[in-house]
Amino acid sequence: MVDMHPKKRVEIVVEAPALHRLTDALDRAGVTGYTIVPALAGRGRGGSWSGEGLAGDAGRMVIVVSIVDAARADAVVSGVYAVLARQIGVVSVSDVAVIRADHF
Amino acid sequence: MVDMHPKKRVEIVVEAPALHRLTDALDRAGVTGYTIVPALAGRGRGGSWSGEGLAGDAGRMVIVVSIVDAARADAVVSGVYAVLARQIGVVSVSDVAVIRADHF
Amino acid sequence: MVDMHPKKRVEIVVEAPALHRLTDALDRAGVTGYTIVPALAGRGRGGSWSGEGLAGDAGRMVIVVSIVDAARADAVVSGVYAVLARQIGVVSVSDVAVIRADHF
Amino acid sequence: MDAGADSTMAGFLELAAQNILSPVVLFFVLGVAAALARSDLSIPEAIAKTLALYLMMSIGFKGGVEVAKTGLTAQMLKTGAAGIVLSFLIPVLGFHLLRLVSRLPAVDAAAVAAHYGSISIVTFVAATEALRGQGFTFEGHLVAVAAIMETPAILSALVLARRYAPSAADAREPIGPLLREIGLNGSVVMLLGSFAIGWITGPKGLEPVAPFLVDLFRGVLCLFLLDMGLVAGRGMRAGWKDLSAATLGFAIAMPVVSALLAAALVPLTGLSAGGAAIFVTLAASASYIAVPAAMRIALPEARPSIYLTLSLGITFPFNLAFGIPLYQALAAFTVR
Amino acid sequence: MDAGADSTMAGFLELAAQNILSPVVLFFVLGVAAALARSDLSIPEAIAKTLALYLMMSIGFKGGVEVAKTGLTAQMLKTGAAGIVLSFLIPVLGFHLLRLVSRLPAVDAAAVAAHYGSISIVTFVAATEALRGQGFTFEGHLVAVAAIMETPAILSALVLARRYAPSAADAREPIGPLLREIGLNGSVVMLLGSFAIGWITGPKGLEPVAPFLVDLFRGVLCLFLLDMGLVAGRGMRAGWKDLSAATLGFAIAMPVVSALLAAALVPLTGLSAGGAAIFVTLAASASYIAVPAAMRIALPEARPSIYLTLSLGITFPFNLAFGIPLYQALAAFTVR
Amino acid sequence: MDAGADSTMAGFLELAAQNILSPVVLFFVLGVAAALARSDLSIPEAIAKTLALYLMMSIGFKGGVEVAKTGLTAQMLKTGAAGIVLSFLIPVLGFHLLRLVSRLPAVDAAAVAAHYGSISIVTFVAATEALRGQGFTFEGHLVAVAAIMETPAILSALVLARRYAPSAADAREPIGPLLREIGLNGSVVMLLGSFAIGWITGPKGLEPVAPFLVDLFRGVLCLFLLDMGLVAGRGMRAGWKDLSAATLGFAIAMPVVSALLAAALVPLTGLSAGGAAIFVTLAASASYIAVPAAMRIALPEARPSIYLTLSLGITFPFNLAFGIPLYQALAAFTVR
Ligand SMILES: Nc1ncnc2c1ncn2[C@@H]1O[C@H](COP(=O)(O)O)[C@@H](O)[C@H]1O
Ligand SMILES: Nc1ncnc2c1ncn2[C@@H]1O[C@H](COP(=O)(O)O)[C@@H](O)[C@H]1O
Ligand SMILES: Nc1ncnc2c1ncn2[C@@H]1O[C@H](COP(=O)(O)O)[C@@H](O)[C@H]1O
Ligand code: NA
Ligand code: NA
Ligand code: NA
Repeated sequence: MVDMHPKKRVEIVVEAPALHRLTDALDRAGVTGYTIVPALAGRGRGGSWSGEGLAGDAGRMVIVVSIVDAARADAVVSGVYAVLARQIGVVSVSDVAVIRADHF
Repeated sequence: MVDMHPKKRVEIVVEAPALHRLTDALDRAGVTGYTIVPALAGRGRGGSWSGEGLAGDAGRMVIVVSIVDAARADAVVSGVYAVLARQIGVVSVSDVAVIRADHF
Repeated sequence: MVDMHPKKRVEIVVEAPALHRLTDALDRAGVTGYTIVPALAGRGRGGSWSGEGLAGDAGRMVIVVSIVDAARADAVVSGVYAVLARQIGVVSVSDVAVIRADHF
Repeated sequence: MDAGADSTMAGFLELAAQNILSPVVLFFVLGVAAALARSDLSIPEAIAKTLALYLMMSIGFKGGVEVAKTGLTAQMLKTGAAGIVLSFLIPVLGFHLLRLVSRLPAVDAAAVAAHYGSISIVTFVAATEALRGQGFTFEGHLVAVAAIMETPAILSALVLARRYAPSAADAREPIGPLLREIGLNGSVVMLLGSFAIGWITGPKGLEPVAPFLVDLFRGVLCLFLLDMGLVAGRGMRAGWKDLSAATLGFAIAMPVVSALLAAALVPLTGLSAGGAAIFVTLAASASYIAVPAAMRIALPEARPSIYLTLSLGITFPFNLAFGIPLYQALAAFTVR
Repeated sequence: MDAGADSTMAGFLELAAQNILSPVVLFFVLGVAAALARSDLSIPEAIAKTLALYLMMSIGFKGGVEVAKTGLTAQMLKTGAAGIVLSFLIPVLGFHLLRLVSRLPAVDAAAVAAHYGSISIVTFVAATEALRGQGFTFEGHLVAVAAIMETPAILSALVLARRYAPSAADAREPIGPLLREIGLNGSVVMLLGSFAIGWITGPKGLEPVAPFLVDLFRGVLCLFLLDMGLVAGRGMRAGWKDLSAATLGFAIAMPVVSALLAAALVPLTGLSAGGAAIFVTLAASASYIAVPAAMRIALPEARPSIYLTLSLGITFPFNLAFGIPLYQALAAFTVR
Repeated sequence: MDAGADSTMAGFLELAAQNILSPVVLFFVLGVAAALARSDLSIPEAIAKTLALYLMMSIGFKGGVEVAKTGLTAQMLKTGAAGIVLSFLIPVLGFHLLRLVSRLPAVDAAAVAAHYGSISIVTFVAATEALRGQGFTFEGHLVAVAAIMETPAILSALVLARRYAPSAADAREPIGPLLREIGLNGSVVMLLGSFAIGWITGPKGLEPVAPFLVDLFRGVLCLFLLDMGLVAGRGMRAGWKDLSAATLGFAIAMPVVSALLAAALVPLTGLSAGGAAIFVTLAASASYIAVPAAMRIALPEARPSIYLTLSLGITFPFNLAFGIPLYQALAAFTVR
């Protein structure tokens, strides 16, 4: 059996033009890594959007997933919140277990 | 510290031609938003598929992620189930915490 | 109300060239299915990467999501670990609930 | 067989050989071979979609320009009517044929039948290329006829399914929005829109865009057929096990039956030899983009592994390699 | 109106008609129509991005080759200076005009104004195509002027926002990195980089790549305008409710005002008739790629549903259909 | 140095200058510069993949058509054999050279060596373009030789790794499936498949697809080299810190050593001056698509930041700018 270690999975849906600001905030908050996933389309309180046909970044969202230490989760969410407060985006946090704890 | 609020994260892998029916069902179930993520390939009981090379929608899956209020989760899953009962797809629900509860 | 059944959601960020080895390991571990999601870019301890402009597989990551029975989760993670021990990648496991338990 | 038939046969064989050794068919073969050998060769989805749109744009525009030259004629309306009749009729025939020879459930049979009533634009295009290679021309409005023939077959199939498989095809799903969805399908809009633009601008409008829409066409077609070969080969590998000898036979017999039916209608349309060959090919072709997607919505119980494998994995290659010269030979008879 | 003006008017109407019935404009219309009818026609994001890059590469390279022929001239510097002045000035004018006629909050007004000060490369390209169709030539360095005019408007708008909407546009966001980000924006780099390469290699370098960069240009432009039509149509459907008659009127009046301003500067630049038409069109065009992305960072409180709908949904189609012939007619006066 | 060598040197310098100022090289430089300046200019992954496939399709097809003209000759087999020998041999040489001059662990050294034994199709293409610009021709079958040279180097490197780094390259990983995977690699299949199709259809088959496969080639190549520049620049920025002066020196010395080795074999192959230049360039080129992916599977402990930076970040630009004219000059000696 492989040993599992509890961590937090932070998932952020963020508008594409603000992506660099967000990853900078993650870097500053000391996360060990993140992965960026494309989004095709969506709907929120601000209406619906679709990336189809867009030649530029405005009007498109991407998703950033970062697995972080529980001890650091608060700081990460605060850092993310500072960026996202003025941007379009959604943040959710869940419990996960990982192998290779030294990785995080 | 940022306040966190418990919500449900509904993740639906659905065949692309049924996507509109699914998002309509989500709309009817009163979700505040959702995000659509592409899938590249996969395998299920019905065999494996890949989106590569496909010019049309048939034979391709997409993923819809929606964060919903716990109180509404049941209704959402029921609404989704009504659509998916006849289509190819997988639904899973997990616990998450979000900032900005007013958003959901 | 739709009946929900507890399962495990295994999420694996893996380097693209090792994808087939990983899905083979999942097949051997007896998972009923998985879905592959593209990743655009990311950062880890090994530095940052981006899929943009890449004509080949090296240097790119993809994400594999598999929902598995709790009873099988250990075996799956072990199987995955055997492949990933030598490759670049991150594995996380979380609790989810699904409809249609017969599916998994 | 008399001497005429003999020379027809010789002519057909030569056509067939020439067709099979064209780059377009060879790239399809390359795709199938690569997929069967499990090569990781693949065309990204975004590219495959765009290649398909490009083909629609090109043939739509060129067809419209042709119509701009000739103006609206009675022939167009007659051909369109004949096309609609075929699109409605072929599924009925196909459904009963399939039920007769195989033990396929009614819902699967209806879905398969829908594919054969509708059309395949790439088969259309391959036929036009084969014709052009021999110096034939064809009526530009056949592009619009192709677009018109996409949808009626779906309606036919739904009626069949509701009658013979009432539990699978219950009336919960209203038919109106479904038809609207299919009619506003991206590729149909691209085809008809480009056709309209070609019609409006005429040859003068085509000139500046010809290097893109005309000159590149055959090369892009090769790439698209490579892609179709890859998808078809992948489908063959996966779908094989769901197929019986009877359904396989159907996938080769049905296009020929449809072709004969279309050939019988050709004299009513007044089409030229080239036009008749295209019209017959349209009838014989089976959809693999629009109808599969429609079936996932309208008849979700029907298995894609059956209809996609038959349409894309058997009928399409058959038409590409043998059907096109055959239909051309057939059409030659009807316009004498 | 005297006879001269009469014939100008007749000429303008003919130009306008010819323009509206060009494939480029018709494909835009097709895109809008498809989006409004909720067709699922769409161009994948990867393709849309690449089409935009291709257009930059092509016009940059061709512009550079032109400059290689003429060498660096004083005219270039003068035109560049005039462009920078306009890009700084137009937002100030636009902002106050918008505040005067509508009740738009200052932050929205500043963001909208930034778009009108900056430029739209596709409008530029459409104008060059219209000109080429009539046998006009234009100065190659206008490509560089277009690139230069992208950014100053953003600076202007930020200054306006900090003054009139201090809470939304606080000084937290340093302006330097933002300008660097915009200046190193992919499309600007592609445009200026290709311009430099064209300048270095000259006509000899263009020759081998001409089938790709020159011959395909108009066809690719059609596809890109179809895409822009789809995006604009989708935006119209969604953004309509946030707009008032006043803002709509602004989206048509403002480009004309900018055009008049630019026309007034033309005599100082020494541009040819064709070049003047392009320069006036640049001033009248509104950004829809670079500035929206910059505004999401610099003025996130400003609503994209307003500035994108005005710029892409109203001003772009207006310029494409009516503006371009109008600006051309206007420019004709200035160079007499 | 005698007069002949002098004029050779002058000729080389002229070639080098001409080469460096070609659009192809300049677009690569633009890409590197944009990446180093942290511009967000980027080519979507789907496009990059398709551009690479297009290049394979084009050179494969054109090579096959050439072979259709000449037929199968003994020269082909001899050149193929020489290529295989080089692909096996160069990694052994490279590995020991690298271990001699640097302190790189054996597993990293083996992985790097594999890249230099294999080949880079874009370097091949750039060399053919440079030759064509000077009116040289080359043997079409070199395309097949290129495909054949991709794989043996990997085998060589694995043997080296199993011998010198047994813990990293244990025998757990069976070598057969790995070689099959590499041999059925999408780009190899596209190259050899298009080669076969070109061979089958001959010049008559090329004609209709020439506007796509031939005329666009150089323009598409520019776009692809821009992309390679962007990726290489990004890699340089990230990989720099893992490199030493010794490994950097290796990345420039090794291609020259390989070129000399290949030049020594040229007389045995009977290649023309153009063909010899291509053959020498192939030997000197280092893989950056197929081998990196294979190494991630076969030798996962080897660091991509080292082999990718050396191959794509140093050797590729060196070959593109200086190597190609150098190898051409070298080849000119061997065929006298
Ligand atoms: N409840 C939600 N679940 C998942 N994604 C959401 C949700 N709400 C918003 N989003 C995503 O975030 C984007 C912006 O949301 P909003 O700011 O509410 O318009 C939406 O278009 C969706 O892509
Ligand atoms: N256990 C699973 N975990 C993740 N994705 C799944 C799972 N089962 C099915 N899927 C996805 O849903 C698609 C259809 O599944 P199925 O209906 O079982 O063939 C598969 O091809 C996968 O993409
Ligand atoms: N903590 C993390 N959260 C999410 N993704 C991660 C994390 N760490 C690494 N990754 C992903 O895995 C890749 C390789 O990680 P590494 O081996 O740490 O360099 C990164 O580039 C990310 O895409
Ligand atoms: Na048919
Ligand atoms: Na402007
Ligand atoms: Na080599």
